[in-house]
Amino acid sequence: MSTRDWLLADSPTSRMQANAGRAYRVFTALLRNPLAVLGGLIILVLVLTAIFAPWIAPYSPTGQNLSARLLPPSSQYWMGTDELGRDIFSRVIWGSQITLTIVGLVALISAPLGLLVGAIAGFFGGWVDRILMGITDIFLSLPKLILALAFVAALGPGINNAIIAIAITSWPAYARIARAETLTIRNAEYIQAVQLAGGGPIRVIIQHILPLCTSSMIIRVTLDMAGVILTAAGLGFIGLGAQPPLPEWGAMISRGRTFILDQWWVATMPGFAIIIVSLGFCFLGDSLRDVLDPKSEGKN
Amino acid sequence: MNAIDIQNLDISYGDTKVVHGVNLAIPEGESFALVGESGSGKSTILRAIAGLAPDWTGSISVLGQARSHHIDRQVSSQVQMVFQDPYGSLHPRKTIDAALSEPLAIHGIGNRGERVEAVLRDVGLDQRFRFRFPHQLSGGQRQRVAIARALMLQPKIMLLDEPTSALDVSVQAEILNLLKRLRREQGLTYLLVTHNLPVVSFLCDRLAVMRQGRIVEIADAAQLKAGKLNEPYSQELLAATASG
Amino acid sequence: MALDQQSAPLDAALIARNKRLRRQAFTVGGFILTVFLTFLGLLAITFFIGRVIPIDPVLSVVGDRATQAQYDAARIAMGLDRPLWQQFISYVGNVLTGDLGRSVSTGRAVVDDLSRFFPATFEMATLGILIGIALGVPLGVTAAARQGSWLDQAIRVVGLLGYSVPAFWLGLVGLAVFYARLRWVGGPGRLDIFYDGLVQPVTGMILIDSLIRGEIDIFWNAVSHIILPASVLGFFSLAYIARMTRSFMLDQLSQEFVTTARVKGVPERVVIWRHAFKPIRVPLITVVGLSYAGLLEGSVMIETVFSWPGIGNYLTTALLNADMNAVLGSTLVIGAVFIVINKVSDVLYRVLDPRAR
Amino acid sequence: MTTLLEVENLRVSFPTNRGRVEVVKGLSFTLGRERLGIVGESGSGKSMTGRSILKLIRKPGEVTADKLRFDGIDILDQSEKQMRAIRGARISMVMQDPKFSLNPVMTVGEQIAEALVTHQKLPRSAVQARIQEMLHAVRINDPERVARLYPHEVSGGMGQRIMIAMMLIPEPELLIADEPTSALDVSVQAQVLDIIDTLVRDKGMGLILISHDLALVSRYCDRILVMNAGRVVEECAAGQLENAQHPYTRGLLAAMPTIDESRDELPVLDRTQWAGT
Repeated sequence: MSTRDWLLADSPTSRMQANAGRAYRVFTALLRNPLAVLGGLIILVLVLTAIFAPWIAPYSPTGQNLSARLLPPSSQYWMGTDELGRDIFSRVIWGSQITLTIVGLVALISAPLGLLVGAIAGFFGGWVDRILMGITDIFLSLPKLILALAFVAALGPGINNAIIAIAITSWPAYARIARAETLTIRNAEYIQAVQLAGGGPIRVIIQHILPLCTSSMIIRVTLDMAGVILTAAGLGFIGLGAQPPLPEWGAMISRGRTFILDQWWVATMPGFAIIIVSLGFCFLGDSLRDVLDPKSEGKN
Repeated sequence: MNAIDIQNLDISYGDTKVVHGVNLAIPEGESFALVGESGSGKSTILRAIAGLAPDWTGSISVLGQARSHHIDRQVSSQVQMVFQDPYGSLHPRKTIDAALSEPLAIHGIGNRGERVEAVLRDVGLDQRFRFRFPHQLSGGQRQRVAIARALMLQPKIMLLDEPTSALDVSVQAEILNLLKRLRREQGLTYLLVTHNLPVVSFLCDRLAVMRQGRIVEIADAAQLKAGKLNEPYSQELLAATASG
Repeated sequence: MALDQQSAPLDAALIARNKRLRRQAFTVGGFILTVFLTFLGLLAITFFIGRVIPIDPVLSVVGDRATQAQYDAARIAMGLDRPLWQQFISYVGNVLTGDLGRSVSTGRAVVDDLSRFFPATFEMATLGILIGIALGVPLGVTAAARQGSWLDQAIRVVGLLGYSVPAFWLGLVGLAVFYARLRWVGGPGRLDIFYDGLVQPVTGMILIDSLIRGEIDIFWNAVSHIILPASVLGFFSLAYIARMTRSFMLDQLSQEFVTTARVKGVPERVVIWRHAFKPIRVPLITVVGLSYAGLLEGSVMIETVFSWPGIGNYLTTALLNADMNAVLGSTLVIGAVFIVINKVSDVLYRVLDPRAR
Repeated sequence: MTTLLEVENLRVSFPTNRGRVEVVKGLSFTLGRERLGIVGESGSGKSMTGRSILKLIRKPGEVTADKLRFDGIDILDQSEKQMRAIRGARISMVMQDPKFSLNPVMTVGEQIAEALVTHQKLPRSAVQARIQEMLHAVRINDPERVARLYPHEVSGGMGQRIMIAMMLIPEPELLIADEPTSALDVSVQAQVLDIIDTLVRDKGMGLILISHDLALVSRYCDRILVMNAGRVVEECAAGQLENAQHPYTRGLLAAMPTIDESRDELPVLDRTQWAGT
């Protein structure tokens, strides 16, 4: 029996085989979806680029070469050079590390926080719900970017403060989703069945509600990562994010503003990097929704 | 000792009272039906007994013990419930095995593998189904799993909330036979909620007809079979069944 | 029995109406309370950002070369010696009386600055949202009506691009192409330099003011300047509105009542616009509201790129100069507009949807 | 008796991961101005049969037939525009649940009026008069008030009567009723079916009543088709149902408990028995 047959067995013989089979089916469903493959590849390339940046980048990201200022794209400098003679391609490659760090940390901070707040508010209801959701709603009815800007202004410019500011402003959206999801699940008959068997709230939340919330959270977080990249780049563009000489993409565009009319590549190239990576997250998030949606579960 | 004893039961959902002054006594081993149209409050009574509709006044006792307003662990090994919708009553991401072992895990009962196998045999499901997910099963098979889950803690009383109304006629017959056999073999008490009088006639000893939150009439199954229900509303229901 | 069946729904309708009235009374009160709490939350956050986070707000005012006496005097003058809750109350009082402090960089009261800069932002964002609605709704409806066609795919990609392209970058590229290379539009700023200051402000919005004064030349010059930034903003709201419209429409088109309409023999155009589109007009209002509020945010980036003399530009300048009064003032104003738009679309939702009425 | 509908070798299929699957597998019948019942369990293809007669199966679903003629018109040959002249005006359909099949943001009156004016150009007052008349016909006593209500403001039984009024107002020749009462309470079911029955008889229309309920269909129809897995397994006069030949039909009949049930166990369908047919 091949591994594939084992995974796709109609009548699995253990819990492990059943779960592995389900994971395999989700994976193959993603592989059948061209946008998902494209998005996944883009993110994979981003991760590999960030890890292997020192070996991939042909030049130093910060080393200046004033004799090679503002050169257009050529076989020597693939994306041209900036006003200090730095190779833009190398800077874009190194910049992937910054982008990946921001995206990763924001997701790690805000998603679990939002998930927990939302699940607790939704499950217990009553005053717990009212207080938690009151706070969440206040955050949600305020402009995210402006709040992030104000936070960074107070905390001082820099990449760490940018991450904190973005995380502070993004968890409420996740709390809302998790709560809405919890509310629909909470009164489901399979939850009542567990309660009738004597299962307490901790068991119900952790074993039954959270696993169902996570798939919609994964989808939402993936889709939101594009927004996080744009916000981070925006902070960099205004001068409040990563500080020079760090090769942050938004800050690079900001530097290129002055030259946009004659040396278009300085501002344009990092922009393409932002768009491609953001699109990668969008594609993956969009197709994850098609594949993981519980409503379409029975079909595959 | 009665399996279920209900006195002066009023149940509310929010501001609205949906059950008014219900009295019921169901002896151990009996199969009793609550009959009525949607909104008559029949399901609500089941939910109150189970602890899922906590907003009630009056008294409910189960096997001689007064019932609290909430779900509690003692009662869960005495009373279990089977829901109407076999699609909504199983967790979509858990295998049949996980759903069936969970009550055992909650109550710290060992030997789970064997017990799961045994209960699957009891409800007439092949062992092949044990590690499947709910969406890989038909409606009738899912309802068998739901019944098996209710049996895991070996309860004395089963609350059945329209257990066959979402199923096709041919599948309904299989589930009804199963319920009848389980009751005989395990000496269970049934409290069945349904709008389907023929199902009552097949499965139950007595019935209560409900309308707008009140019990209109309590009758024997023999009366039902003979078409001799007393109240006009009961006769209306009977007529609708016969004509439909 | 037939009679009984007739009257039952009537009673039910009456009961439902009474309940609805009671619920509405409750909702109006609850609504005012949530608006109030949200504004209070906004004030608390700006207060927190302004007074709690900075390591030493006094230092940022007096500078680090001040003497201890100067420092202490400033500290007492700023009220920082009082307990935090008293400071918060006086902060709220100040805001309510329109005192947002003085801007360090312009030297004027922040309120005056904001009232000068707001119309420019409002003008651009409004034009942007109009472009977004005018194109986004029809595109979304068309995509849903022809699900799976190449047009649908194209609209889907446009929608995703709206989530992936940085606004400031698109603005820069737009300037490089349409202004520098093609000369189709005017450059940065609201007017060419030689028109500047010729129109006496009435509303503060140049398009309207120039028309009021009958200055057609200036009007067209203003159009050529505003069209590019407004289109860039419009692109983002278009992307969002089209995407949401498409998914709402797909949801409606799969409903049974749409089949009913087809069974009646109603033309497809009517099926789509009367039956499927009508129920989503209400949720679309919320989407448009969200998108409009989002444009106010987006204008921060766009105004920087286009040197547009609006609140966004004011805010970024203040950010770089660590001019906290100006930063918090702008945050408050944008936040307040944001809340108002959000809540108004909430109210419209309730008023317009027969099911929620 | 004139022939209203001729169906020969009707097939409906949908694509799945495992290739195209046929849900209707070669169905044939003819219908005059009579009442035909189509009975089957879920997945038997009975609803798809009803919808393919109106050509409502949308891509990627596919309908083929050797013959699908309504009053001599080849349905499969009709353009979408030509179909619109038939739908509503000549063939109409009542669906299962009024909660979902009525437009939630249009008043009852608007929806009924739309059905009429789509096919007939009438002055406004005449339209209103026809609506009142039609609502009366479905036994709604205060039509002016009801016409102004939104669907969520009426009960299920009244919703279904409104649906019937809407579907019959252009006076079609054939009505398809797809599980018209399965979302309703028992006591209202008979009332709704009686209204359909009276109107269909009075106007001399054809009726196709689709249901999972054998007893109901045998009471309200002249002739019955029993479907299983996309095929007709039995065709008989409604009165002759007890004498049904096919094991599936016999099995279904036996599996139903009765009000005077005395059996200790219900006979269960042995599905292997006719799997080959």
